[in-house]
Amino acid sequence: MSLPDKSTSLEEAIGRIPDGARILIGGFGVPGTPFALIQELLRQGQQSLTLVKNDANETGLGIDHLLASGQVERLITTHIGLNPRAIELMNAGKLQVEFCGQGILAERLHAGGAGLKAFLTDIGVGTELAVGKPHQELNGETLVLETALRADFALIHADTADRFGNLRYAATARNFNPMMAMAADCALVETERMVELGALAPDDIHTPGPFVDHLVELGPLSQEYGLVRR
Amino acid sequence: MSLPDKSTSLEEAIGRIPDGARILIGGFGVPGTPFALIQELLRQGQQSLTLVKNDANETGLGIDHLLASGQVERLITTHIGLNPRAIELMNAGKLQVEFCGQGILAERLHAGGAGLKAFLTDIGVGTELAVGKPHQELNGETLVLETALRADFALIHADTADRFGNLRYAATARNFNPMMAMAADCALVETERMVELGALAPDDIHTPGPFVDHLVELGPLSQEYGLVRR
Amino acid sequence: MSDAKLRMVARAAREVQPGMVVNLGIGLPTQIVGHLPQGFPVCLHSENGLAGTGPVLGYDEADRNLIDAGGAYVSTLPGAAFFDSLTSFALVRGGRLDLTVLGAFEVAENGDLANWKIPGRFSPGVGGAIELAQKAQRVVVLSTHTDRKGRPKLLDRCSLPLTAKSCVNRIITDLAVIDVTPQGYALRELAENTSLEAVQAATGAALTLPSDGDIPRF
Amino acid sequence: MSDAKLRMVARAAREVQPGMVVNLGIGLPTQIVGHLPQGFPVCLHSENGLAGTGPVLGYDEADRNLIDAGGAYVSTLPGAAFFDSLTSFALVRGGRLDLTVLGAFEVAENGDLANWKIPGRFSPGVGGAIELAQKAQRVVVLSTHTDRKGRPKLLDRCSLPLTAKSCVNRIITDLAVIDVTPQGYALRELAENTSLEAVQAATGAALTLPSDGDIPRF
Repeated sequence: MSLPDKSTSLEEAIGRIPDGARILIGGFGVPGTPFALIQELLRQGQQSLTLVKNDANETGLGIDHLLASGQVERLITTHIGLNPRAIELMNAGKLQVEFCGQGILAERLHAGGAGLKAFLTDIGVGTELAVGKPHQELNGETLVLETALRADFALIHADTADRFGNLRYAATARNFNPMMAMAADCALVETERMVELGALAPDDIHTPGPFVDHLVELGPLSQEYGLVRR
Repeated sequence: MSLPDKSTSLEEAIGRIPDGARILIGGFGVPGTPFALIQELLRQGQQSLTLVKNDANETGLGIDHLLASGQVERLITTHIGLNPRAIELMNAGKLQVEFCGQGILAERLHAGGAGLKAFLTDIGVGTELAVGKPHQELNGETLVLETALRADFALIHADTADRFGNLRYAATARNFNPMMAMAADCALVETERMVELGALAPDDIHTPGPFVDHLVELGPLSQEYGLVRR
Repeated sequence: MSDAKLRMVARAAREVQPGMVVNLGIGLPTQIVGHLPQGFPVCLHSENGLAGTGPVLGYDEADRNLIDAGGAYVSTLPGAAFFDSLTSFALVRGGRLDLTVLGAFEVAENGDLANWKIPGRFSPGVGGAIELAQKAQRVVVLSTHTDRKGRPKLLDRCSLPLTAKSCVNRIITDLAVIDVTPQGYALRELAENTSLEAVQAATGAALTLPSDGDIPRF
Repeated sequence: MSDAKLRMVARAAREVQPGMVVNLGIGLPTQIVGHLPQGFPVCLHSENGLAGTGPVLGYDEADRNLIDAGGAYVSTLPGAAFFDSLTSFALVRGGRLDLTVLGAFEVAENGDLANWKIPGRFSPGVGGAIELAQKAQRVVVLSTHTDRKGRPKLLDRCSLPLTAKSCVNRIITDLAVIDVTPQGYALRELAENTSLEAVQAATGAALTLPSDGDIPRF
């Protein structure tokens, strides 16, 4: 027995995505955002996309390119305060935005990845954030029903990977990437480093290979991956 | 700033547990079972305990001692097929046993640890395993409501830990330990090795320190931790 | 292992396609590993928290922390990963398990499976079987055609408590390969040393035969 | 930073008890770090996936992959851990966060907090604030007593959309330290350079005074 090789090219990986796809995108701010996969999605130009991402990046970075190009119809997110374009498009009715609490987004993705259907939580009860969501009682407590979130694709940024798709993330670049890799029918990964099978200790893997479908090794990193000077 | 020291003695750690406590115990078979913490619980003799553990170990090992001593009133578990005593006590009505699917137990503990209240799943629908559990419809599908599981204490076995309680597990000794550490009001950990703060790389930690309350470094391991000859 | 069991296991090994993630149940299914070609690209999953399970190890080579879900000491392939039980069953329920091969007490012609409990005699708990059976993309039962008393295991309905409903895709026995279809059991292959009549007699429900009448042997 | 702000932050730093796990909101709360004694035993949590956050780093020392939830480049203490967003909020909702210090637009005398949205003007999304406010064991608001137009932020009821209901335990402002109690706002301390009358005038609800009439200064 041996573990299968899932490495491919950037073009081929993103080429799997059709118009209208629902796509999870890792990252919290710059760390963990798969800028190269996003740039290829911009280049290929798939339309009418629904994106799920913690934030909308900042102007000129990451998914802001896809907002500017008009490829995004809908965004499920927790906070877009650092992207004035996203707020403007939302206010102009050109971008549908669904806000979700940050940890609730993480749990909705976990539920999706774990094949559960929904969960009950007291988070948001009695606030505008729970309006329109189903409520139900459990042991005398009023709870909100939050539904599982899955998608067709996930775009994931890893620090190191082997060819089977075992992944490691660096520092706070981990954030939403593990849950998103698990919650997609097809998980597409870019990695800064590709190592041989067996080079990652089995105890040190953040996302196990079975959750990954296709894997691209990055060349030299673009400026988008760098430090942001404020 | 510095991270607090949580190291203590075996006696002091287990001494926190009162009669009637509800206790999560890590392990799947031998790997990951906190045999030393269990032995100390046997020695101190707390009564009327509810235990949550994947399995009932084998005769003469781990929680079997607590079953034999009559300290256990109730066991929530997934499979007790390797412990004839557990089956006998159950059939004789001397031990209440609640069976749970293995992955459902993992998710119930996750929900407990994550402060959620319940989740909806299609697992078990239409079988005896769902009998007596609340059912509800979601998007036309009949689902079972599974409630979150928390406990007063967790007994956790780690391979390596630092004094703040950052933990690493070895190989398949990880199993239920991470979710259980998170789902207890008070997580008590035994570790084979205690290392200095900073000796564990922040990217390589399986259970972060904030989930751990008290930490005991083991001396030479007892025979229970060894290979089982079949 | 008897010739009949060897034949069953060898036939079951052909269910494993390149690139699959596969969970093999305790007992006969575990033996499939020995029948895969050298270097065959497959990822074995052990639900206690391991992907990339390698062959079983003897006592002298064993790692006390490294077992499969059946408690056997195992090795790992290069590229294996360890994870917790939460991740392990997320893999199963989330649709990442391509195939599971399981034993059975009873199968029904609608694909119902009973393999965890015999009321009053055997009720050790369901373990991970329910999720494997209900959520693997493909469920193959590997079992003797009849029980120790010669009674059919393939029935029109199960009499024992179910593990999961309508989950079985294929049954491989010492006598035959049979698929569960919307029309019930469909005979696909016959073992070398048996007859159609013997299989029909040992099966507790009707069997659909191939329309061209040609039944391959295995 | 003005003297008033320095005083607020220094006072807020005294809310941090040894051994706590603490999340500090963006803005003034972040400044608390500079007011903790050398080697003080505390674990700072950043909800983007870090426990053991250390002081902020300059551009030249920064790691591009290591930010806090406000986007600042930070260091880590020995014993820090990185984790995913699922684990990070499990920590918050599961009760492991002992204290959060947050800013506010409005607080109500029952402890309601509004700090994420001003309809028509500011609605960037709630981020992690809702879970921090609702689930931290203790919630301290650190905020100016009035808004830029001099209007009270401490009200009988919030007019803005809530972040969480009945969550605030204490409010530390440039003028006072006020607790939320079952009887409403209770004045605990007065800033050095203010008067009881000035605080009452700047507060949009009734203040209970200490029964012994003695109000400490900070």
